[in-house]
Amino acid sequence: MTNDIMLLMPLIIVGLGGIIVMIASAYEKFTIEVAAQSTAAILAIAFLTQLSNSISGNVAVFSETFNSILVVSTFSKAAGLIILASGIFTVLSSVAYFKENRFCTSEYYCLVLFAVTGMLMLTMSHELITAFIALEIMSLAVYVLVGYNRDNVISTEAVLKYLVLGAFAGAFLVMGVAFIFGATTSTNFAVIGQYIAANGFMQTPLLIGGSFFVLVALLFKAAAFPFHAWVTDVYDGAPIPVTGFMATALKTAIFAVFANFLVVDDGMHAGWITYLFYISIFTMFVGNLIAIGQQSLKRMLAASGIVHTGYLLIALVAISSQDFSGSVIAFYLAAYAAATLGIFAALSYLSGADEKRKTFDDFKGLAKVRPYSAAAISIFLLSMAGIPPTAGFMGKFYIITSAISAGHVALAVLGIVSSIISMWYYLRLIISMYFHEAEESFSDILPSRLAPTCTFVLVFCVFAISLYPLIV
Amino acid sequence: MNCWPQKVRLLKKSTKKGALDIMFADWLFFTFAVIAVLGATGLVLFRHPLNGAMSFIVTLIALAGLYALLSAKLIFALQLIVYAGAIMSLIIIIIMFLNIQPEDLPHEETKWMYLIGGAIIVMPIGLFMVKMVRTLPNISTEIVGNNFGGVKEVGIQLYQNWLIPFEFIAILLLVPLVGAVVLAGKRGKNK
Amino acid sequence: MELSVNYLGLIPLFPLMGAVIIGLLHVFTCNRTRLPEKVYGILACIGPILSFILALRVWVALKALPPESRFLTHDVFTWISVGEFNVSMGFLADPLACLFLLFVTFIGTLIHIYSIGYMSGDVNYGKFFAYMNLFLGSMLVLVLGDGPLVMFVGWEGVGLCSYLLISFYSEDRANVVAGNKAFIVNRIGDLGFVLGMAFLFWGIGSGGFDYLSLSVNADNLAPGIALAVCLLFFIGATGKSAQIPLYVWLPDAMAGPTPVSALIHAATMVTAGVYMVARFSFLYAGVELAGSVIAWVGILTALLAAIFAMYQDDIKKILAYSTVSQLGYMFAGVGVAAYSAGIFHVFTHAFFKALLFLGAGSIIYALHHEQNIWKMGGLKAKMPITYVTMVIGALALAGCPPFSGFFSKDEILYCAFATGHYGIWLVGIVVAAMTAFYTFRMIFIVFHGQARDQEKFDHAHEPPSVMTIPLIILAVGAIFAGFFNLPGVFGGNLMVSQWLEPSLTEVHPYTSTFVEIFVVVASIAAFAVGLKLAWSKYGQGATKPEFSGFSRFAYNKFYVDEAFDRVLVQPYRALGATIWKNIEPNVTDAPVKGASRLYMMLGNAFKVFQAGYVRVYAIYMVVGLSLMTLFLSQSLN
Amino acid sequence: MIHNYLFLSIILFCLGIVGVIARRNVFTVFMSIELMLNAGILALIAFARLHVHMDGHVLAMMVMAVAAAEAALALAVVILLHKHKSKLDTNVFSLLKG
Amino acid sequence: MFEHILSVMIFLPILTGVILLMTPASQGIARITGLLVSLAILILGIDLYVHFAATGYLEFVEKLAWVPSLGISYHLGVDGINLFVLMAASLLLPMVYLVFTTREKGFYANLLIAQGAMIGAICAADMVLFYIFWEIMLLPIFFMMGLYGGPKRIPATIKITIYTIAGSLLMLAAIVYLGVSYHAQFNEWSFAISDMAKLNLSGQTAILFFFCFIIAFAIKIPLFPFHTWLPDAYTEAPTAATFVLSAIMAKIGVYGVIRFVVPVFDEQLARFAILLACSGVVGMMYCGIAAIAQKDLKRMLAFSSASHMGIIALGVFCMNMQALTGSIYQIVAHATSVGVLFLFVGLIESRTNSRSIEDLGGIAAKAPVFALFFAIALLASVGLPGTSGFIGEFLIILGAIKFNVWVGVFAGTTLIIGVCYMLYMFQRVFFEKTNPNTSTFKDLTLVEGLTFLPVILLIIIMGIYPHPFLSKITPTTALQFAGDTPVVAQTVATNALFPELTIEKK
Repeated sequence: MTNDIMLLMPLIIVGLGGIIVMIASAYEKFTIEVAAQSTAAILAIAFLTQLSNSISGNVAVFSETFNSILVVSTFSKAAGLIILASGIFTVLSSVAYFKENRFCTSEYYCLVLFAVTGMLMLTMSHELITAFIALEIMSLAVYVLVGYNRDNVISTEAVLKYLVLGAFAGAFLVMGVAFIFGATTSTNFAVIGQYIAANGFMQTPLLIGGSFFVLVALLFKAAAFPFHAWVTDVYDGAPIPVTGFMATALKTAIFAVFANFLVVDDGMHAGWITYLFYISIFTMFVGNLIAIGQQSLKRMLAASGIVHTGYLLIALVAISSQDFSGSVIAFYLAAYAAATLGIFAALSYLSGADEKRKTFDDFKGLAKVRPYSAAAISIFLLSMAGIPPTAGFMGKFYIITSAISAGHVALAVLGIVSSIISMWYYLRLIISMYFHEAEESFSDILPSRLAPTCTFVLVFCVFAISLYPLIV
Repeated sequence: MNCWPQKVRLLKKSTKKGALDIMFADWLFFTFAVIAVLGATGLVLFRHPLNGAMSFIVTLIALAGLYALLSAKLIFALQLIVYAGAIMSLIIIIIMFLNIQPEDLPHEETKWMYLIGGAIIVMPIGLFMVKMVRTLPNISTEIVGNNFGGVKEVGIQLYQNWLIPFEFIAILLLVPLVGAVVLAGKRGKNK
Repeated sequence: MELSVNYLGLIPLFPLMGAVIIGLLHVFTCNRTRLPEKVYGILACIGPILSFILALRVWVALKALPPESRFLTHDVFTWISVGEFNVSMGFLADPLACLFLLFVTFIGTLIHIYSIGYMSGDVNYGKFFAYMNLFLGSMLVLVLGDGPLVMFVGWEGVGLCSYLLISFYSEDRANVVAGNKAFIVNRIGDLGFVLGMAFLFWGIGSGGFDYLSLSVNADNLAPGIALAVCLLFFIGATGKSAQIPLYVWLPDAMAGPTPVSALIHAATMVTAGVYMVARFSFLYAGVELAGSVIAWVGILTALLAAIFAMYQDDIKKILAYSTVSQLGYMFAGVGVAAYSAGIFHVFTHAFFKALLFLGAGSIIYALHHEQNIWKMGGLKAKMPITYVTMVIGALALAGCPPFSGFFSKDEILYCAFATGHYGIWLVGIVVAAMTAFYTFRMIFIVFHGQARDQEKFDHAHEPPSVMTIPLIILAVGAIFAGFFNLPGVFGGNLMVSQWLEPSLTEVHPYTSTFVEIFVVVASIAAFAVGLKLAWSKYGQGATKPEFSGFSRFAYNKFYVDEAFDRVLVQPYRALGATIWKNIEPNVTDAPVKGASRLYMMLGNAFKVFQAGYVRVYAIYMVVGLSLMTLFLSQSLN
Repeated sequence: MIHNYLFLSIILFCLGIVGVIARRNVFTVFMSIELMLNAGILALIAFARLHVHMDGHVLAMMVMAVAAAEAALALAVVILLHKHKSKLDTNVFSLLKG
Repeated sequence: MFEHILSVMIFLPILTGVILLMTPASQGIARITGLLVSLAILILGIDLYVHFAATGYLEFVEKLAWVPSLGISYHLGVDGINLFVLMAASLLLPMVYLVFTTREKGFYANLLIAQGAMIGAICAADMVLFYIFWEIMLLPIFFMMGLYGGPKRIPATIKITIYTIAGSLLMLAAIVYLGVSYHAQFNEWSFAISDMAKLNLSGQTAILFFFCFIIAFAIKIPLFPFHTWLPDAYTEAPTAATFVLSAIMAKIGVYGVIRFVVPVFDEQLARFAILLACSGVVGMMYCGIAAIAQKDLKRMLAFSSASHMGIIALGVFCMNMQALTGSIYQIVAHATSVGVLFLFVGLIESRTNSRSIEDLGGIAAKAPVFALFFAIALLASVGLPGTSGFIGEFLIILGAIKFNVWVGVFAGTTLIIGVCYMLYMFQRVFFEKTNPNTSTFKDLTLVEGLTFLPVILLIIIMGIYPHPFLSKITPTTALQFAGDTPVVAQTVATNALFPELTIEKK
């Protein structure tokens, strides 16, 4: 029992931490630096707790205490680790970012903590309405973070779009939950699974419709086609560290619950496989096409995020509900998170005051002036593109392996084709940084230490993750 | 407090056959349903949000009535108090607070086009859901006894089985609190 | 019974070593203080002389063996061994190789000596001898190599040297172009050779790839493959030995120094084709069709070249065409399966043609690199030794009895007649007359009559003895070489043919004495007619005639070079340019370019969909949803 | 009859969708979303009645809480929007595109 | 000779390169370091060659589990197929450091990384490991081209990078497919190359992935019609990169075909070999003919290289021992000859500031040693007997005829096509009269001369006495055709096109 509580400790630490920071931020003495440090500390403690939990290898269903609403599995722990790490790096790069962009208050950090709380809960929740609540905690916090620069109309526009569409998707989720409840009299994954096992999935239309609406909401949050259109605008409008946070932690949480929901029973997975198949194909290619036309780095990364969603959907298509461990998804998410956070960490100290460096051209010749940063960014881009020996490659490799072993050869090949065409926009930044002469001296970049440290730690992660053997 | 459902229950008790009972419930249902739909249509159609909000309140109240018909006593109350009461008054206050002039409102010349187009697009979704619902057994909705949907019973459910989500709703409510302060509240210069 | 000896490999090695040593000396000293020419001269002659001595030893050794087992072999090392394909770097001396060995080293040595004088004063003296030694070495590999593949090494090696020596005066573009032409045309032939080998290997399989094994296994070849191999080998031969249609390089090859023309482009290298056909007599003997093709190609080449030779201005070109023509005879000979006759003609031809070339070289040397016969005249007074030796050579070439050329040519014509190839014989007789005509046309114009260019005439003089002595030696050879193979009608016993018998698969044709005499008379008559015509036209001195009609056509060599240029060279270049300018960017690369362009276009087009209106994004969602529900409704039942 | 409740829920839900995609007024859009949530709640209650299972009521309560939270944040955003442009038109906010 | 010789050969250069990149070393130090490391590799390479026992199987094996759940391991080894590619990669690089003395630090560092990655790709006995190194080796080339290339370098860089990555990603799919098929057939995971030969692949999917492999390698080789990146890339890349690309990387493409396609996809290869062989032959002729139209020396050599690669690839597709052995042999021969030629062109460019054939002339008179070396390399490249180029080319033609008469006949035309442009180039650059550009042309310095001398000697030795080299290859190639596989039957059948020549013993 104490062990079981230990498993929930990260969630509790972060949740309580959020409340403490929230209260503390009412005090003048609680400056943003202190807030950042304490937030990072809270996240770090939670991370270490989670790590020790992961090492101990315990899992718990909490059937007595929480009516099986929360389930801690290896997958949820891995996802939690990624989320917590993303949180730490986001906080650290925020420090550098807010030296140049002065609109921060200490509430920023408590919102980060709340968002992480929601995400952690999302990874563990095995019940639809809990998932909905966790999703809303996370989403509401992130909405605020996106619009944090409230003097900037762009930022406000981003939050408007995100909020309207997010709530819209949330409404579908509610409807879906209602239908599933109508079909099975429960919203618990385990019960739904048993119901499907007993009655079949395709034989229960209400379940089809309900799970359809639930999937729609999840696909929306994961930015899959045709629910992807908000991504570029929202990522573009959000502050850089928040963008990084959304791209990594949020996606991790969503995919965690997505996978958990899909594998409640074979019938569920089998029922949606065709749709997910086509959605993942469209997601990859639409993402690529959006990315190719972008001039702004953030928008490009947002669009590439859509493409990565496509790859993750491949993994979802290929998972098997019998012995689901989610390792492929977790690995890919970790690899993707390391690279994405790295780029956003680098951007947060490179982009300058008011994010004045946004486009590819703004980074021309960076390698001549700041070779290490440029090298780090290149490594992150290569990881995203899936070039070995980076983590991105291994992630992609595992995804393709799982797709082919599940018999989805066409999907694997199309994924490959998509990553071929995605090469262009990743290389484009490298080419800008390395092969063009500098047009400016990048002299205004503050010698902040935290964000570059983050960047290089993440470079290390990119390689370390790739060498870490996957345990299926 | 919740006299209305009691009345229905009384009605049910008073007749042996229950035909009138059901007819009366149906009649109530259709009344509420029509009101709800009209209110919702008003929400979608009214140009000024204030009108829309008022019309939406009508819908919410009608829905509350329907919840009562479905033996959900607690929800019936909550709908009136929380939804129609708190949330909608907040919305209306904000609408008034912003002091919206007609010229601030968007000029939606193509509104009808979008409405009709929207209706066409939505049609398959609606039909799909209808098709789903039709597969259910169409039971009668007579009032369930045993305090079904009563405060105590729902409360026990809530604290026994739904503790975790319930607790986290606390955090959920904190977030917009902080958010509203951050976004719309006064902000001192950077600390 | 073959005998394994260990000195055969040394024969080509000596000149090759010489080439390396001289070449390195030259390369490292040419831009600094030059070594004296004597050093090069002596170094250059050591190799050929040593090889000649060893060749004599080989001959002696072979003589000592009984005729049916006259083989000496020397396997130096395993060369290529891949699966069933096993070739060793082996050498084989049999009577045929020995004959070639002797005259190649002998004439090679003489020409090296001659070159010491001829090349004196040249900047690239050392380079010249390095190439010459390299050539000789390669030629010896060609001759001695045991198996087609080793032969091919020498075959290509002599081709390379030929190229290097033709473009020896490399500052002049025309020379280099001539060199390129020689190499490329030879390569076309080599393609035939290589393919022939490949076919042979395909057909024979694991049976071994030296001559002995091949001749044993030749019977196993499917007839189709045997024919293909024969014809492909012959294509190789047409390249190296300048037969139709690949003869075009040889006249241009005269751009090289004259000793080169004598050694490579008259005496030795160009006869390699004949040698090859004779070497593979065990194959050709079984494929009559191939023989006929060879014979007819040969005799037609002889005719064509003779026609050209009658109209040339350039002394070396006349000799070059005469070489082509004589090579044609040789092929006619081997084509009618008279291998020994063909080989014998190679042997005698080596003497008299080397002699003629060296004589021409002396003249050119004396006249300061003047090669146009219409600028010469009356030189017999100034250059008596050259005159006498050249006339001897001319008589031999023209087939005047009892000079060497008469016997060898007569043997070929006789064999053609005796085997029933009357057409070949007839053409041969005509060509014989034409040979006599153009040979003496040249002699008369150059040596007789008046001097046409007085200034050059005044400076002309007999060259130094280092050049004249080889002339004399060769002249002696040109006179007497024919007696080695006197046919029965002259009381001989076909000594060379008998010597060659173990190496060749041939049956000497037997006819009545009457036929023999008839053929001899016809040959002599042809010679007489040719000589008479030449004397009547040019004997008393003549001026350069104006050409018109056929003669103009012939003077321009039937425009064959131009035709080749139009039909092959220009289209090839145009094709190259087209590929580079048009096909590559517009066809091959088009899918790639098109794909990337389409990709960019789509990318830009897609920006439109990101309209920026939140409502539009919601519409996307709903449209997507409603489409999906449409599909889902289908599955709901 | 229970179907009728569900049909009503569906109608309201669809009306909500139409409201979101057809209207540009921010308030209307948000309220349309609320309408959709209400349709969901109605469905939940109806299913609870169908199965005579009170979890539906709990779920409905929670959805209400979420709706309230969302509404609060939405109103904050609306105020922010109004501060920037004094307009309630969603189409005004289309600086980010492409 | 020690246990981890291959690992050292892989990671010594890579780590040195990375360290050089990370530290602010001067270009002089970088060059010396690079030179020393490459010499160390050279010594190790020779040591390895000497101790190579030609058993036919993998030697110097290192195996370490990496991802046990998928059977991926860090698995290295050398056999007769990759020995010579390995030699090319380990022996030729010191030349670059000696010839190009004044380049930036990154230039040398990238070269080191490229070398390590190439050796890794060559030695890898695990498919995933192979793929990783295969991709890594492109990166230094990408940076070298983009940073130090010619004026039009960026489009060329993008083209080669995306083109090759496209190919290799397809290969990744195919590799995964093999691993998965292995799992399906033997119920255990493995990505070891040697295990794949046991697979029994058939059906449409196998054909699809067969072509994935083929396209990946075809792009790298490059095989017609996937060669279009090559002229630009070879021309715009700095000469050292061109050297690496043409001399070694292209060979790794061929090596890949031999390693992956021949043993694994035997059925599919037998079916499509004729198509691929035609592609090789057409490419050889097409590029060879296009070369004649080039004015830029480097571009001409680029086409020449592509042309020869067509022949080498053909040798692989002929599916018999002669052709395969010839291909492997020709890999080294071509690496030495064309590699050296590219370096020579680099020298010419640095001395005359021009690569245009029009601007040059008469160099032979000014620089006889240089001309001699150039000529030897050139002759090797046109396949003159006595040079290394002949042996391989001849064996390939030999095998090609066995495979299919017409393919063999057209393959033979390489003898002609090669000399046409090469002689033309030699004429215009080395012969004829000197001009102001070349009148002060300096001959090779002592260092340069000594740098090239071993390679030139190697060209000649390999031409005259190839047996010791061939005998290292043949045990492995013999194993490839050991069983009476359906492949052999099929290849003979292609010759049925030529009925009158079909072998029938009398």
